[in-house]
Amino acid sequence: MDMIGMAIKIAILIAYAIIGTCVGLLFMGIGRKIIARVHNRVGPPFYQNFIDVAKLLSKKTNISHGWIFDLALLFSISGILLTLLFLPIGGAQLLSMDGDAFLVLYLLAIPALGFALGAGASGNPNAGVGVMRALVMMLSYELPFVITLIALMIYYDTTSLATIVKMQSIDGIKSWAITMPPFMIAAFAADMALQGMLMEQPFDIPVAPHEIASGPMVEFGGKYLGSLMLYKAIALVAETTLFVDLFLGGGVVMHSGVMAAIINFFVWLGLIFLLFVLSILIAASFPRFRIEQAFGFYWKYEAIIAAISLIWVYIMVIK
Amino acid sequence: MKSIELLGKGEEMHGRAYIKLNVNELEEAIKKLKENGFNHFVMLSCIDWLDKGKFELVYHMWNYEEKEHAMLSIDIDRNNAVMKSMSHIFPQIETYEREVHEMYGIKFEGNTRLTPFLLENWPHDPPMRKDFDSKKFVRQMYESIPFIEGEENEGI
Amino acid sequence: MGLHNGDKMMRYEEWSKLARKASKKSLWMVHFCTGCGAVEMPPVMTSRYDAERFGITSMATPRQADVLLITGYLTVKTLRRVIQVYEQMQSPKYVIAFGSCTINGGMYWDSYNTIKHLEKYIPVDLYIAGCMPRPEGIINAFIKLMKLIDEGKARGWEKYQKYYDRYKENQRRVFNFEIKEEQKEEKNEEH
Amino acid sequence: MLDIIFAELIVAAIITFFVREKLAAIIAFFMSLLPLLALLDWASNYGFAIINLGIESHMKIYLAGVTLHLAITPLSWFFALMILPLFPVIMLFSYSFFKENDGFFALMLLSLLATFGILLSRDMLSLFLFWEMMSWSSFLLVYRSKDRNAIMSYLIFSVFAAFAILFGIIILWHENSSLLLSDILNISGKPGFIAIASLITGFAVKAVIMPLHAWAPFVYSKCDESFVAFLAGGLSKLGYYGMFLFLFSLKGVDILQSYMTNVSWNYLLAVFGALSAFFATLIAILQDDLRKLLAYSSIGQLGYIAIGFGIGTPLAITGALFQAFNHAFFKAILFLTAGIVAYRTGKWKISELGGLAYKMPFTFMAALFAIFALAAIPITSGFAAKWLIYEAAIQQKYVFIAPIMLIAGVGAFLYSFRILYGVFLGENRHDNVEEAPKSMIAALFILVMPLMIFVVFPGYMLDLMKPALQAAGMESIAHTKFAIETSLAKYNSIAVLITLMVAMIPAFIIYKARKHRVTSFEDNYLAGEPYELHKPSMHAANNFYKPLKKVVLPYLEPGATHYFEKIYNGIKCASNAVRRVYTGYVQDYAIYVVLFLLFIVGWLIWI
Repeated sequence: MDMIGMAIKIAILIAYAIIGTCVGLLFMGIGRKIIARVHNRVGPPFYQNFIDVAKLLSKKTNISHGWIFDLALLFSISGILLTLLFLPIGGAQLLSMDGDAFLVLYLLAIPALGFALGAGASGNPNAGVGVMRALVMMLSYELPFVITLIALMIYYDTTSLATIVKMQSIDGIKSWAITMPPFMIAAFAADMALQGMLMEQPFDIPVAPHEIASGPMVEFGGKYLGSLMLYKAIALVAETTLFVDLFLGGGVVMHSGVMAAIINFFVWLGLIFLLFVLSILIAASFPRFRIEQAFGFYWKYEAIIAAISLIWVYIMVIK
Repeated sequence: MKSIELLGKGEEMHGRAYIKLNVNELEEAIKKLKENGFNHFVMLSCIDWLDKGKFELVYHMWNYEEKEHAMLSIDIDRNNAVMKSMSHIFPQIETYEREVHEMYGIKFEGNTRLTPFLLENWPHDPPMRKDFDSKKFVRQMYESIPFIEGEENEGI
Repeated sequence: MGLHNGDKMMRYEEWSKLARKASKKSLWMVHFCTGCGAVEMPPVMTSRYDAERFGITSMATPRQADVLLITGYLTVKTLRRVIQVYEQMQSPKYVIAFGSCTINGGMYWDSYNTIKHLEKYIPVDLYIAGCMPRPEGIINAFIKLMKLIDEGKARGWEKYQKYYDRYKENQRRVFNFEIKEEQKEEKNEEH
Repeated sequence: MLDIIFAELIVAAIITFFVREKLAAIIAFFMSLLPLLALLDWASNYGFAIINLGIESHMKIYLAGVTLHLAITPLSWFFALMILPLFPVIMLFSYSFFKENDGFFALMLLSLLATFGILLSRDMLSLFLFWEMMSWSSFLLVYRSKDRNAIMSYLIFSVFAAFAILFGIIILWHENSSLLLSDILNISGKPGFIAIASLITGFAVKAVIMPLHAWAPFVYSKCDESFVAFLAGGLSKLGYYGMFLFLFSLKGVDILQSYMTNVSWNYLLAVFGALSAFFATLIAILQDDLRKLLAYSSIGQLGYIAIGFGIGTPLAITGALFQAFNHAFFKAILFLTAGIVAYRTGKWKISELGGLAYKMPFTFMAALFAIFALAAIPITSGFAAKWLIYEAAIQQKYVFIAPIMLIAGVGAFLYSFRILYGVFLGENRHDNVEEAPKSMIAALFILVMPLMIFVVFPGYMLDLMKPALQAAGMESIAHTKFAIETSLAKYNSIAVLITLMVAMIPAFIIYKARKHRVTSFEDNYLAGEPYELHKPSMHAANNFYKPLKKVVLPYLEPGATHYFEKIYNGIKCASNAVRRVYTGYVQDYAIYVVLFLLFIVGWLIWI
């Protein structure tokens, strides 16, 4: 019996990994389409990114710079899948009982660090500069993000994402964190941080293609670039899901039953799609920040906004 | 024209000052013009007078206040094409001298950077000299390189 | 550089049809902007002609790209960089040469430093004639290239591997501006 | 048995002073294993029966009319377990590190003796004696660096720490007229407060908490790396041992709190720890000297232990002890790696290094593992430690400290990558560099072992510290072999690791599905420029975090070191002024005598 339960669980995990990948690629394609419409273009078909990945993975020559370079491929996909599975997705707990938000934050660093290792191993100066920018950007957006995270944690008195989702779904949409005024402010700050996390337009200087030749991935091609595209697709799903879990109750609107699970799943899908579209629309209409400007933006304005929400929540909790 | 007044010779040519100088007067002339508002060195050009056996070097300078273009022209012997470098007056002259050296084979004494500039590995005569037959060179050089024909059903 | 020593020849037929379909629908190009052709690229990519609807995007580095687009005349010095870029691309890779300068030298046919026939040095899959070709021509060329890929005819990269020594010999000669002795005499007599 | 260990350490120290360096290293290696043997034997006291030699667990030394009480306690056993293994490893490392024997091994053995003594001492006098012995033996080791800044700063701060500790001890003795540690519980009120506060200040110097850290960057960056590995890994933990001993085992917290109730002394310590973690991390990011970077990173990582002690709940203390254990090992690895790099290339500036990973793969792997632990990546034991501290901060609702701590954790990624990229990846600039000697590699991998064991079994680490916590009257937190559970959440190491393994499968399939070709470093995209033509410098390591530097540096400029320099300059000026009095002329001295007499006469008349 235990074996069967285990097998079912593994099957569910695999299913979610595949769903995450497909959804990510699909969203990226739709994102390209949306940007094209904003530019008054026709744009590529929505399934374009599947074709791109298939092409990259079927390239005949793949050029590596040694075994450390290969770590980028191995760690980026495995690390991001790991992160995805530790998040509650649309009410499905997956592995989220075995870890918490801090674990997810640090798990997100595994693929990033693997990627950075590979980029560094190529020896291209553009890659070094790109990774430096990505890391400084990470330092920038993590500050408002962790402040909002802590606000949520002390309010719900837990660090477990599963518990946060559970407590937000007690009363359906009415108990989502974003319905409370302090968390509205926090959600704004966190959404801006999400923009940096997704490396979308105002904050895409780490991969600036015309300036540092797409930065860290300058030497990546073929299966290496394909794996990085997959990583980006899954990361998109994982990061938006993290936001949904924190502020939008993980997309849970109904309890118990197969029907509820299906509805929750689609609500989750809709919510991460909305978040992604929001970020794409911001991306399509803003030019790029320099790294100092982005740092200043996050550490001055965003951090203050996040801190206001944290203090508000702290006062609420103390009372 | 100010430059003609300053140097005491030369003529106006299409709204520019054309001043013919001896080789040994040039350095003084450039310095004098530089002190008197001609602070932009535009370029150094070279003309190959094959029949006269001379290279004409023209130093173009520009005065922003007067909006005046001065051309200081000197002649040097074609068979002994050596000239003193002027790069100590305007540093950018160094680059123009490199180009002229490469294209005409004129040696500039005092310029330490007369390395290949636009052409890599050029083994022949300087290409801009009038006695360099460009068409013949193209025939000998480029057209002699064979096409690479693939077998049937290969390539396009 | 010996870049292609490790690559064994592989028949194109062994490729699955799916891979070919995928690579035809997602042509990423690195445009080597020499000469005047570069100015034709922005209209191709932006709202007016929108090449992205065919899956054509421009990439920043040759490692990521499939198509090398050479937009205009090449001097010997630039050719060296073009070959470096071409060798850094990962096969299957295609070359589209752009404008009459790449075909026969164009208006620089008698220049001492402009190469006349690009295909003597790297395999060219497709030429676009014109001086300069219009954006429609470029998009047309891409569609033609897609067709060639689909039919398995765009195999310049295989040709480059197969006749690597001969290409290298040509490249070496042009880099060193080497005129063979017998050539010199022969041509002189002709005169 | 115990006295034999002490005796053999002294004898070994004397012998190693006179023999050749290789022999000295071998002797020192085997001699330093003996205290470890004693530790393993004592393990049976705490429920881990490994070997049984019957080494007595307490001893008294009669020395010039005083009795020194030595005994093992659960706390000292745990701290010994993290500090003492460093010694044989360092000896092993130093086997081929030194070209001649200039007293390193003898002094290290003396340090070992002193460390062992500090951990065992059960009365104030022996604690102070061994502390001084450790200070002086380590001072002589610092003295070998021949760097004035390092020697002076270490001397001044050590003397300051010793005075602070002595002051505390004297007050306790005066109040209590007993030197036994267990009698401290009797005192309270103002004297108790002053005594505990000054003791903690003294230990904080060795524990490099931020305002008292100024000596560390100088010393860490100028001494032999094999010694610094002990200094950063081991010696700093002795400071935290002292803090734990007085604050928690001997209930110093209550003494502090009972005197001044309106100030939360715990919170103050946590704030200092958080500031250490934050500012040291930011400074570390901007360093170019590898050893200085590691020094500041050390201060930052030790800050987490201070935060843990400051929060003071069993959860936080568990995390702090876990972090202390990890830090001892990974920082030792990193300093030893810096030693290897310097040994092979003779350089410390990161901007001059680069590309060593393919030349010395084993060193790189060890360093990579240490860096993963430092950055708390969840595939090393570093994560569990920091996670526990984070949990504790959230549990206690420390809203000021928690974000600072988390952002310092992110900052650790930045300097980790600086080390990885600047030293090991990127352009290779050293053609004739070989892999490090086998003894050094062995030393590194011995140190990697615990980091790998405790990532799979974080529960075992909690078992190890359980006796120490229980002795301090704290409950051990709920855990199994693999999982740790707090009131807020649960961390299951095996779930992470197994899922990572499984998630590796698709990555591996993609990796294996298509062949790849390994190309040389020269074949790199440089906007089409062939590398051989100009051979440009490809290492983007100079002034690496320039954008960050531009933003952050104005806020970091007036650092603590600046104020210490001001104090130092002030004292120098004052001393100069005093020195002017001694002009060296007889007339001046005569005038002083006359003035003094006039003053006396005037005073008498005035009366």
